[in-house]
Amino acid sequence: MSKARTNPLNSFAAHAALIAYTIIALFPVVVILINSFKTRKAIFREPLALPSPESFSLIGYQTVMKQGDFFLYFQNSFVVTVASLFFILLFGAMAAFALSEYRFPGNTLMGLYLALGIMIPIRIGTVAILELMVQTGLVNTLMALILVYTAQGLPLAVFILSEFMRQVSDDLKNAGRIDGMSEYAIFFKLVLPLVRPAMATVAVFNMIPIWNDLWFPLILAPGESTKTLTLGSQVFIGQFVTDWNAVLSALSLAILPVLVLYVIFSRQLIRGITSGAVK
Amino acid sequence: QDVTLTIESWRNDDLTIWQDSIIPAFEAANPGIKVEFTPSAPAEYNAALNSKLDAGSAGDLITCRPFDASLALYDGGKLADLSDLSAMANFSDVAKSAWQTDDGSATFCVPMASVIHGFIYNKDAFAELGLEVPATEEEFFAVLDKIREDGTYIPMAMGTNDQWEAATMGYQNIGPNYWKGEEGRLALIKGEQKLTDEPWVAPYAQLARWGEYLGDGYEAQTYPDSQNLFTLGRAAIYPAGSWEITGFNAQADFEMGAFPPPVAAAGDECYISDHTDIAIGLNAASPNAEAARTFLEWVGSAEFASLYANALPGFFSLNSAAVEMADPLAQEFVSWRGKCQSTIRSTYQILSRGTPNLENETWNASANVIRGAETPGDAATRLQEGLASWYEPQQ
Amino acid sequence: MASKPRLHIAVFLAPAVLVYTAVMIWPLFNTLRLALYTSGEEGRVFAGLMNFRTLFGDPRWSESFWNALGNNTWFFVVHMLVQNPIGIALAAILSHPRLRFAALYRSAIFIPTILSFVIVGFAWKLILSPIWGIAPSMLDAVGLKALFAPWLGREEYALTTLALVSVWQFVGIPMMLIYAALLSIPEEILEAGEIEGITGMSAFWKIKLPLILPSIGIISILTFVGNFNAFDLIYAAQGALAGPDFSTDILGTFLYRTFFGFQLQLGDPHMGSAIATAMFAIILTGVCIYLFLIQTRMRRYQF
Amino acid sequence: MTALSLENITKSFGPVRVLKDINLDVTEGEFIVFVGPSGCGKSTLLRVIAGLEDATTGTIRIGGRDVTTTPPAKRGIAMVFQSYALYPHLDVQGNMALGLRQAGEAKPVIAERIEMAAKMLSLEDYLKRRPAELSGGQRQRVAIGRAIVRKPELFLFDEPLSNLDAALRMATRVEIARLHRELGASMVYVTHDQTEAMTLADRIVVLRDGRIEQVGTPMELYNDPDNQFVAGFLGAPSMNFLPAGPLGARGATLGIRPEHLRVAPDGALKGDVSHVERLGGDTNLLVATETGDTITVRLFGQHEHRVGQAIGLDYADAHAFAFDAEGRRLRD
Amino acid sequence: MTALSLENITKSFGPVRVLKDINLDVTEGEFIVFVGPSGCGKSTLLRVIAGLEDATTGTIRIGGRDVTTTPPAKRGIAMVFQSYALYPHLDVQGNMALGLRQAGEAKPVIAERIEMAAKMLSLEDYLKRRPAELSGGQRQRVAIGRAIVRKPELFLFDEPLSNLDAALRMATRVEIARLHRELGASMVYVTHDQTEAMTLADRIVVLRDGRIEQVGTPMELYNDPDNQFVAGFLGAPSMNFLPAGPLGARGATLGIRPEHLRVAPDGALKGDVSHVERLGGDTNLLVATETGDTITVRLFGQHEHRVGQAIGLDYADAHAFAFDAEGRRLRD
Ligand SMILES: Nc1ncnc2c1ncn2[C@@H]1O[C@H](COP(=O)(O)OP(=O)(O)OP(=O)(O)O)[C@@H](O)[C@H]1O
Ligand SMILES: Nc1ncnc2c1ncn2[C@@H]1O[C@H](COP(=O)(O)OP(=O)(O)OP(=O)(O)O)[C@@H](O)[C@H]1O
Ligand SMILES: [Mg+2]
Ligand SMILES: [Mg+2]
Repeated sequence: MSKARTNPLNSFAAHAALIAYTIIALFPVVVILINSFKTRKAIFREPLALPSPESFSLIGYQTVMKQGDFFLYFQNSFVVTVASLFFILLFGAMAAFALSEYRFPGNTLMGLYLALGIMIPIRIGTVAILELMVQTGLVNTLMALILVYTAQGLPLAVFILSEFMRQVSDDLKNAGRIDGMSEYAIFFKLVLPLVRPAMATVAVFNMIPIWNDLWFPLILAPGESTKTLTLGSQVFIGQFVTDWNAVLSALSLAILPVLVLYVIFSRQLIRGITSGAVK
Repeated sequence: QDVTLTIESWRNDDLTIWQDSIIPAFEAANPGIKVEFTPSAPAEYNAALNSKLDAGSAGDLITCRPFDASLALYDGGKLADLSDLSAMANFSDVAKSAWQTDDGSATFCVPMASVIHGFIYNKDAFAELGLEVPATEEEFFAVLDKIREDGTYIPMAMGTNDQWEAATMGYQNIGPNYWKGEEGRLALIKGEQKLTDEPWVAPYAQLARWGEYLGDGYEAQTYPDSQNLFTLGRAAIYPAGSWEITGFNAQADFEMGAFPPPVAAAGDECYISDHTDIAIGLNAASPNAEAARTFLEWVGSAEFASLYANALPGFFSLNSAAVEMADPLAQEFVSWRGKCQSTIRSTYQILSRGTPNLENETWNASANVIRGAETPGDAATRLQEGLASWYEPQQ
Repeated sequence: MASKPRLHIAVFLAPAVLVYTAVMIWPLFNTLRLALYTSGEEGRVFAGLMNFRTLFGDPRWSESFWNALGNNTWFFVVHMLVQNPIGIALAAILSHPRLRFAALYRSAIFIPTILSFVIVGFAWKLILSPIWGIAPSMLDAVGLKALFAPWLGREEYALTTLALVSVWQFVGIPMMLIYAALLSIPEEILEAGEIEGITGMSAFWKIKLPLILPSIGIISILTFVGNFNAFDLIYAAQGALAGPDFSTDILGTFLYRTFFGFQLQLGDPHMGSAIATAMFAIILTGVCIYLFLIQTRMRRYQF
Repeated sequence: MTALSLENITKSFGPVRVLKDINLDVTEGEFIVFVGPSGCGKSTLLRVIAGLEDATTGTIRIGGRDVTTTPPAKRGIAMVFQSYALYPHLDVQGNMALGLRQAGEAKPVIAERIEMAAKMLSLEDYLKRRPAELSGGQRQRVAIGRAIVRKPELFLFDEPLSNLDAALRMATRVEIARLHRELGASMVYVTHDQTEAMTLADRIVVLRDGRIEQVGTPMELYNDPDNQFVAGFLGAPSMNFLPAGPLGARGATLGIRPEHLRVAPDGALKGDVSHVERLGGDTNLLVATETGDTITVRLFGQHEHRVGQAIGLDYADAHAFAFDAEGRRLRD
Repeated sequence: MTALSLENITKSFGPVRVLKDINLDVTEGEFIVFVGPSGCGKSTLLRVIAGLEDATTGTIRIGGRDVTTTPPAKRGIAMVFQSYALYPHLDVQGNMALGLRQAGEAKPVIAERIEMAAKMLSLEDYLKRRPAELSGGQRQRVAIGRAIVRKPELFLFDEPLSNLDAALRMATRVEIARLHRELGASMVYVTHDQTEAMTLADRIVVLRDGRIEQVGTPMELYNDPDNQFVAGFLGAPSMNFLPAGPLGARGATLGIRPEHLRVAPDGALKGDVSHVERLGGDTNLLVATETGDTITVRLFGQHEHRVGQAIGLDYADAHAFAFDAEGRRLRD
């Protein structure tokens, strides 16, 4: 069947370009992965070679499993990431709803105020944050991290979510009001379910920096029982001696959960940004 | 009611040693006191530690960087005065100097170890190429030339990407021979010598010649790259600090030797950088001060000295008590203490207190000089101007 | 809405505002305030704009500052010239309605974005290293070995190289956003163009691109804010001194070094805050220019 | 008893007055339709009645009770929106149940009411589907069902049929009329489709620019409009307006409905057929008169007229309306 | 000459056959309307003609040329979309010019064509406005203008009026009829509004489920439908279908149009008035017969019938249609 519209040459070129870029995107990741299964010597002798019977080694993974309680770190990272996302989404959505749904004096100002946070690196507020956590006794608890990440993620979340919420039909909210729903019920039972895709977008954008952050775990929760995975992997980067096998293994392992989270969110994400909010 | 002491440290590398040998030894001797060693990544250590001290969440025991970093903590009331610790008697004044107030009236950290600079070489490679260990500049470059001509090995493994290699393993390694160790260093502090004086420019002139002996693309070579190059047997000489010994022993499958920095002419007095590098102090806000002092007394003991120096060959005890070391390479390094004069790195005491920071500038200048981006003279002039801009004795 | 107590507005705003104010704005404000003080003999003394005078007046500080700002600007320019066009191009290809495996490509291209800086730094240093030979041997394979240089170690290339690595890592974000914007262009408009003979590249230039301009605007401002706050990649690859010879020093590394100190350099929260304030002013200016000059002139189309 | 009474309602958005002094009484069981051109304030008035907007001044009574400041849910009303406004994440049953659950009704009561509504609207087979899985007509029925289950005193409809296609529109129109008969509740219905207005209303309220132009039964408005606006607004094709002078008629403008014109070779009006619309059951002629006006003539059944053909038209004076220069009706 | 000819066109989406063996010839200058229920394949057929979809099998000729594999732009067609599909970023002029520029027309030619189209559609004052600044009717005219300037051999319209409100719909309908007369080009027009179909078409194509049910002039289809589907689809209110048996008529089903029923106390059909729709110009009676059917009766003008009133209905045999059990028309 001949095609009046599709040009096979174009489609070939499109795939060629995409495959080329996919290779560029994945090549360094593959380098990391294959090398995490090799001996140190093999890594540096031939970094591109696949693990062979001689060079294959799980030493890195063994070191990782031996050193520290890796499953606990895993769990901590997971708890912190998921809890922070939860609060970012909940609080962010609530604020976004207030800003987009109601006209009240100071609405615009409040919007601007909530956006200031993306313009200054939060890191410089470290000492004051740490003092706050010390005073409230939250140092070395996961709660401290969750609070910081929540605060850090809110500006972007409010920005994106309020764009989306403006698109939720007024009729729908009014129908709810006539049905006797309170403003809270309207938010939780109508609006939240409808902006789920937008929430996925926010979740993906926030999840990565939280999962990968090293600084705040180091400052706020360096204790053994509250260490995150990223902080835990730092053990292998010494002052003079770095255990590359272990670092590569730990970091390869650390990719997995984010990848899983990403895959979970990404279906929603595409639907979400497709509905045009971040235009 | 066990007390648990927490140690802040940048020594990720030592985690297993502390966990497997040092802490059990202490805990066995001191029931009721538990110790936790919680190192963080070295690059973030200072920033993280300062933040935690400011906010009051730091551990009981603080591993001390030498000189100003720790002095500032003591001045800020973060470190307790340990002058009255009886173990302090086990250390010489030189050993303690890195952790004392400028007037020497108070000592706030118990010295643990120093590191010595020199060159580690691949004995097999030397044997293969029929090379002798060089003692003078001339011999040194002759050896490098030979290795380069042969082409099997990269003459010297060092890169300038991380900058500090160039300064620490380059400038501070070979420099004392030119500025005559403590004599030059103290003269600089007093303002009697300038960085533009010959003894201070000469090491840069040496470094300027190194570039051609480093591996292809050394500009982008990082510190771990250099280590790997050498331990994989691809390079013949490695400008080193004694701290490499442990790692190299584990990784290299050839025999290694070491030689001290070459002197200008045969028979010249030799100087080595024997740098007081690591100590341990007490967080002034620690609620467990008593237990912590017990621990610090133990760190000052001969038992600890021997335990530590043998667990970490290359970190030489500063304790007056002689320590027997098993490692031949470590023995080689420490043997230079007998033949040469010891000094510490020139930029550490006092001179890096202002802006611009002399140590950082030295990193930058050393890397620039090796890369040929700056002439030794220009680099020295720039450093001198920077120093003079805030350091009165130099104005 | 019938008039009744509007308590719910406060309730909706409260958690976000409280957490954000307590954990973010208050600490930041407290820190920026330090810019007006210096540490004297007896602790902290008020110094007015002294720190700023030092930062901009003392050549030692101002040179570093302008160097960092210049590098940062170049870093941003590379992202604008490379990251966003590539992102747009990939999105344009991906948004082709009958493309197979689109989801697969999309995820693959997004993967670098979820990696930590430690991995990215390590992987690229390994690949670009002249010693381990990945980049040289790959260039050799296509006969371009002569083009190879130790890019990360040369002043003239290092910043651009790192900017490109950062582009590699983050290209997924503009791609995703533009992809979404392209999908929201109604099929019928494109078909109308097709009937008029506007297909392929000309459809992109004449129809799609004008319609996604607002998204490109948002991406530009997000890139701007992100780049002028950037820090981690440079730090992971070149350390806090941002070598060689400060050629990769950007505002983020300059700030970090000054604020927290580095090696023998002690942290100086006062000067650090002054730098942070300057950065904040730069970013705020950029955002305001965007909001008031560009965004108001850019039309958003309702389809 | 009055089901709804509006007293001196005005509504402003900022400086713009959108509703101007609206007074209206709706008796119980009555079907009231608001018509008017786009932007005249129909929806706004409906939303004021619902309590979704506050009236700027005036009093609203529903069933005799002053509800001016009562929240929407407590006004005893139900509303059907133009966009249906179904809860997309709930199935049909859930959509209907939500309001009742919110009001704390007992489960059996809810189930019973839903069953009744579903039966009345033939939705029994779709109770488990979500809105996205329904056709337009079905969605509309769900929206009505959601209103019915609340057993309100007053139904409010905002252009409920405007998203439906022609066939469905007619069917649903009949449905709503039937519902009104069966439920006996009062209904206020907004539309700009005059067929809907004519067929559904007990009384029509014609709005223009925030004011009530005329209120009356459909036939009152059709046969006895107060002014040119009302006359032209109702009836399709709409009334022909001709300058009165040349025809020797009273006032400034003469209005004749298309169906009141007869083809008569010696009629008072002469012209050429410019277009013929054959609808099967009707035939519309567009006639260009000698005076340059276009007149629409509506003929029942099928007729053979050709474009360009010269034609004469006649009308009975009883069916002609006279308007003055301001458009006010001149009655005898 | 044939402007368009479709030969054995079929189209499948995956396993679903959406178009089944379509054959059709359109003569030059003809106005063809596709009608049919939602989902019957009207749009798909139009898109196949335009080249926006490939036909699965079959041949398409436009102006005698086989264009089956020609890309849309080269087929000599122009298309007007239901959603208008204007380029939102270009002003009216730009919208009309884009295609011509792409085709490399000279500037003066472009300017001249736009001027002509703008004049024809009274768009002169809006040339510098963007689509967002235009009303629905104006947008629709721009979409048509964009098609006109291309001077195509064949115009394709996909429900161009369905987004307009009733009044505008009628005005634009007349406009399109005028355009067709003035341009003399062939047009293929998709709609599901039968008033449009009846008034615009030279010939109507009734589609059902991917097949052509009947092709003919509006009056042919109205007066002489081939089957029950076509009979019921055209005409509003639609034809009454009654079981033939009780009435002693031929075939299985008897079809009578509402306007062909007369009120006659001794008529053949008896029943009660169940609903009266008074439209002013017409009156529709819904009559529930004794046999349980509902019959719609359309009366011209206003009539006094009350709900519940017993009524007799009569019809002329000449106006009754007979259908067999499969719905096929039984002709004499
Ligand atoms: N929230 C608002 N703010 C400002 N003006 C408004 C608001 N809502 C409506 N208006 C204005 O009030 C007027 C009446 O609007 P309304 O929606 O009641 O018209 P309508 O008669 O329902 O028209 P349509 O038939 O188009 O639905 C319009 O001019 C509209 O622009
Ligand atoms: N791209 C497609 N993939 C699969 N099925 C399709 C596609 N496009 C249309 N269809 C199906 O083909 C059938 C005919 O669709 P088409 O759009 O031609 O109907 P239509 O007659 O235009 O209906 P409407 O009056 O609702 O516009 C429908 O059942 C539809 O679901
Ligand atoms: Mg309205
Ligand atoms: Mg269609």
